[in-house]
Amino acid sequence: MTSEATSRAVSIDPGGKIHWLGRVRAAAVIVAMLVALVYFVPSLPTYYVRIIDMVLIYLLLATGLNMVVGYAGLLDLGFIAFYAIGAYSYALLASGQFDIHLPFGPILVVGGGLAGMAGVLLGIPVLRLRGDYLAIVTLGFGEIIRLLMNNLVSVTNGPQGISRIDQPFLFGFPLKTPRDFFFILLPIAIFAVTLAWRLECSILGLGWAAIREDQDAARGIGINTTLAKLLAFGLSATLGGFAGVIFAAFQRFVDPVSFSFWESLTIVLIIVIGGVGNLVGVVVGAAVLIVVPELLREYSEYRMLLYGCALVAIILVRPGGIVGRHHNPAWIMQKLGWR
Amino acid sequence: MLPSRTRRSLQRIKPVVTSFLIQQLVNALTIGAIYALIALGYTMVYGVLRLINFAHSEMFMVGGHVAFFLFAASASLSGSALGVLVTLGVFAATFVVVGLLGVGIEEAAYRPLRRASRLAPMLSALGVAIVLQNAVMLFVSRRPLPFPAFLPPISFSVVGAVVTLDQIFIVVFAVALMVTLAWFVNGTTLGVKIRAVSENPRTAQLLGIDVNTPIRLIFFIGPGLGALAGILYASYYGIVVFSMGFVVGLKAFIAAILGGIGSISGAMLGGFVLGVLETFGAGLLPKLTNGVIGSEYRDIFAFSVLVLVLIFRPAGFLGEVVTEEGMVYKRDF
Amino acid sequence: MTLRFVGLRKRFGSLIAIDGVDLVFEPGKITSIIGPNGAGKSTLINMCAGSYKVTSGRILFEDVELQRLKKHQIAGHGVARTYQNIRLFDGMTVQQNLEVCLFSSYLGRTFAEVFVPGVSQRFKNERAALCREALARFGLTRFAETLAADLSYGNQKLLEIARATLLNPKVLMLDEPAAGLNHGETDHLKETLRSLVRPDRVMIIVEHDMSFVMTLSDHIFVLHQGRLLFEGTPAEVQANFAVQEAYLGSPGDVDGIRVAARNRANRVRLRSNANIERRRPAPV
Amino acid sequence: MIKIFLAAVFGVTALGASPALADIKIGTAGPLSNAEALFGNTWQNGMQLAVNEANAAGGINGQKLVLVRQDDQGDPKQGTLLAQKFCDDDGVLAVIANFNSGVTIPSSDVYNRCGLPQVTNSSNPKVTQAGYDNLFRPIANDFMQGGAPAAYALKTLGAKKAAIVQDKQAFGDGVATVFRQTFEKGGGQVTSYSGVAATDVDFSAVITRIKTENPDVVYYGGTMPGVGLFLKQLRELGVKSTFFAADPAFLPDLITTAGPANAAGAIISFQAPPYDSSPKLMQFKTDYKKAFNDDPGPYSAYGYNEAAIIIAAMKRAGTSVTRESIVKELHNTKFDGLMGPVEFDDKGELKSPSLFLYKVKGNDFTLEWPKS
Repeated sequence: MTSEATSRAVSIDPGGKIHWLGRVRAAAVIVAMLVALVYFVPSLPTYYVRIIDMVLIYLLLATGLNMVVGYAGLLDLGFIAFYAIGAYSYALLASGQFDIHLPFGPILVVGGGLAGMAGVLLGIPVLRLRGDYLAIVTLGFGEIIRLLMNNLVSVTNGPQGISRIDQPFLFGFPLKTPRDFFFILLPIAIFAVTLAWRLECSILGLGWAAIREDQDAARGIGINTTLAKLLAFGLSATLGGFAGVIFAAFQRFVDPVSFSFWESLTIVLIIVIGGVGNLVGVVVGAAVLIVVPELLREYSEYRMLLYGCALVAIILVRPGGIVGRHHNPAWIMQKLGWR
Repeated sequence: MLPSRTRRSLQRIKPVVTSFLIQQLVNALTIGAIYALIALGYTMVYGVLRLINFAHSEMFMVGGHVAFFLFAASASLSGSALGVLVTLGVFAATFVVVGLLGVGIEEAAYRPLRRASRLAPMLSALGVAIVLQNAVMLFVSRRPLPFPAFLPPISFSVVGAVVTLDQIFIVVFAVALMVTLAWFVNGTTLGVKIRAVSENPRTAQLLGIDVNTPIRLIFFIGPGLGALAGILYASYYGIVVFSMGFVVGLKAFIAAILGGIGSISGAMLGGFVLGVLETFGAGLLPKLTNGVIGSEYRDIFAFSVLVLVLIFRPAGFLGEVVTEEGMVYKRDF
Repeated sequence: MTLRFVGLRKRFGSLIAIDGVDLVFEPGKITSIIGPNGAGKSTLINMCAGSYKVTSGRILFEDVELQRLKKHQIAGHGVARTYQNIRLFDGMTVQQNLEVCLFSSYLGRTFAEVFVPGVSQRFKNERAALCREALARFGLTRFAETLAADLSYGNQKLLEIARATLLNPKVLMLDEPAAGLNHGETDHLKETLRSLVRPDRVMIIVEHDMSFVMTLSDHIFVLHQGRLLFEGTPAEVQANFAVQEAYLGSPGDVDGIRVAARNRANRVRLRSNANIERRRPAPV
Repeated sequence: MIKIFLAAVFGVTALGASPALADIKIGTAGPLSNAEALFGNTWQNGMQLAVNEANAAGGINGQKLVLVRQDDQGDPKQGTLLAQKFCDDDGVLAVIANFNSGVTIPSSDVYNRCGLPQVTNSSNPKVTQAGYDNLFRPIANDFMQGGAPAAYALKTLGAKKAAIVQDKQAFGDGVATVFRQTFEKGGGQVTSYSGVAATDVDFSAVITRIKTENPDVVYYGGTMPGVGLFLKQLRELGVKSTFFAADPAFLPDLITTAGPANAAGAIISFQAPPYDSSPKLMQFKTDYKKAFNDDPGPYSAYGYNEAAIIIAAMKRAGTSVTRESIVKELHNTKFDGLMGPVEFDDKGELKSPSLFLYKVKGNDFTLEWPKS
């Protein structure tokens, strides 16, 4: 639930008087933390950096999905489709597949755009559906996209996947190592989360919340639910697309295996385990869902068994998500003194 | 007036075509019956708890394994005149064992989450599914285990199509089970309680029905049926393997949705329809399109139908019609 | 500026709820619609607000045929309503319940709100200011941060009306505003409603509480079995024999207290049914 | 469960292999917890056997060898993560990874960046495309695997029409494509080329269609249990055509799954000569049974071979056993492996890949081609 989040965000200080001191302090803390992050992470062993990259990619995905599930209350079990669209748009536009070799930057935009469009197009037919019915249809869409990737051999090279994807360059610098990608991913992730937060606090976010709470009443007060829902689908899909493009550039190989129904479930798990509709929760969830399986590496083939137990345990202990509802960005900012 | 050669060749082709179609129909019905049986478990649980029970597919898988060992244990007897009894015994035992497992899981993993958002139990079920699958893989077997056929390998030829005894058995048995279940739910007091709870738990509670009894019952019967489906499936295809659950489960769930989630006859219909769809997609589409649309498009075909049905009739074939408002509950998220 | 229903009909399957009704609602007045249960009062409101499809006939307001519009477009034309069974955004605070009403007027500026620093705070303050008025008028100021679900029944009703007024409607339809309120609350409500009258605002109230209606309304329509039975001032209505027939089955006593009491009882049952119909049961 | 979870998080090294510093680690990543777990597990068992033997023989310069077995779930993402894990661990001097081509291709980038000698079991031709200096493939690629059966079908069986089915996985699709090309190039006619899902168990629809085409041979590109079920249903629906499948089917389970009667006459391609053909293989089979009381999986022999090749290279590297020296030594491998002589060309491909066709007779596989 985003309710209290937004409430704090909108109604701190009715007069709108700004406490400069507090703001400066908060800003200082945040900048300090960022600097620490940027300085500290690259000094870690590459394996950890790679894990962090993965966390950031999944954070992008989860932030996107959270807009649909958490804000607008529309359960989407096929979100991975947009990730796939993003990934394949980089794979096709920057590889030997069709011998097209566009640079990374533009494809990031294109991939995001394509995914966003797909999100809207898939959104239109399901406007009337909600709850589990929506979930199943989106599941269907997700599988259809994956199967198409697997079957349209002439385009996507089918199950063989597309290998030897171009090395991405940004402003002339090659993105090679996980460290390079960390420096790309971090700002993008921060941007995405901030964007999501600003949206959550904006009138659009309120509109989504209203739709989640009572769609009919929402229409009754003049909310164009069609438009609001399509915006949700489109925006979330766009973030998914970004994640996909980066993933493809990162792996330099894409194949349909990476976009299975299971991946969609993982993203849903992230936002639910973190705390649905709460961005802090999304961040925590992404970290947990990516890091825990790595912690269990040492158990070799017992890993998935323990992972399953861990999932059930976490959900039983914190059904509402690890992060409590009101421990949202606004709460953190307040703790930092931003008022 | 066709040239005589063409006519003769047509006459020659005709029986081939019919036998082909009949064969495909038989295939469709068999796989459909199995889907239908599993779909029942999904539909019952969903009908009452509105819970997509991802663990159900693993019940089906566990059922196969349990029966495998029971059959192995009773192998000495099965040859004798007791054979039939032994088989029935194994069926019953498996039903009970897996049923109890289902009840246990509900107690442990779902009941504590009744008050939570509806996503929580769904994902906890997912976790249970992972645990069950890996547990079987690690502690039972990675290898596909050869499952004994408890029926003599008799096969009949119906206008050129091969129909085996176990195919007939599967369809008949499945239908029989479903009829029994329908009778149980509609005709007995326990069944009525179940229906009451699924109609409106609150009201049921007010009427003094202990909600937990029907729910336990459902988590006994659902997995039990899933397990029986597991036996049929295993003996029909001749193997059990730890990884056999997920995909079949997903398809069965889709069948349940197609037929109208929450409706027993719907699950039945949905199962058969999905069976037909798949067979059509894999067997006929390529023939009709001369291989332009290959059999690999089967699932795309099936999923597209699912999507279309849901978009135009969210309630599925037999489910009660749902309004846009009816699709979502206050505590969804 | 008048709202007129022309030959309005509504049928549910075989049941004809509204059977060719022609009504004219004048702005600047409080017009009430009364009638026994099942007379079709709420159905009228639901059709006007676009919740029900109109079977035949037209709803004219400012030369627009409302029945052709989508629900949110109707709201966009300044038609606001409250519901017989309260429909607030339970998970949101009172403040947000009001603020979200400004959706359509701010949606166009979302981009600026999200990307231009400072703007969001400005918009928020603007909206907060608007909400503050409404909060103050309905005496909800101190609940601004409470979840709508946690409000008392009476305050929930007030909040719902406040939400409607925030759309500053040209047509304001209230479905049983006094239902389930105690005396004090009812009087307070009366004052508030009077204060909502504007020369350019059509106010429609559907209510069972006779004393409430009689003391509040300027004009009354009496519906019976989907048809207009009688219209006139409260005095005329009270004097009219047919109305008494329709209501009590026996002439005499029209001070309505007993009537109101009985109907409230009925209504409670009605509402609980309505709840069950409206959304399928929540999971156990 | 919470206990287990905590144990999992904090007691990380409780079960896990965390060797003493002096040990030389060989990393391996394959599918251990998905549908292909059987292959991944038995494959790694094969390596374990080789490592154990080496240790029994005193290890490398007295240093003990440790096989670090990891699970990549056939998922490229995890493959690269594991690759990084191995790269960062200075104790790891060589890896045998990965099992699936789709995982090997992206992970080889990572291994290449840290110069870790990588011996792979993925047969897709694309794997060696990059021409990485540290990547070696001691097995035949799909060209061999899919080509030889096609040639055999055309020449020896004089087949005219073939129906091809594949499970839309990188491997199945790869070999099936090669089979198709070879068969058509050889003048044969492919009556149908159908895709199924790897997870399928019911092939009756496809088979019923194939039946109407009555082909001389049916080729199935895919893995177990699909192959076994397909073969079973193929025979049950009365298709008599000769059946071909690739090495994942070289398992007793094929026969148990399909039933001896149905399996009889099926031709399976496999890269090792019969177990009873050489004492070495017989020894391997018995050792494997002793170690894991189970029959070797289809890839156990490959795994053993791959590990043995690395160990040999380490031995040759003498006193300075480093990633670099191992890569260097792997290049001039002249090794008489479990499955015949091993030499690598400059692309890291096996110089003289061998392939054998086996025919199912009764309950085991008998060599069909090449007739020695």
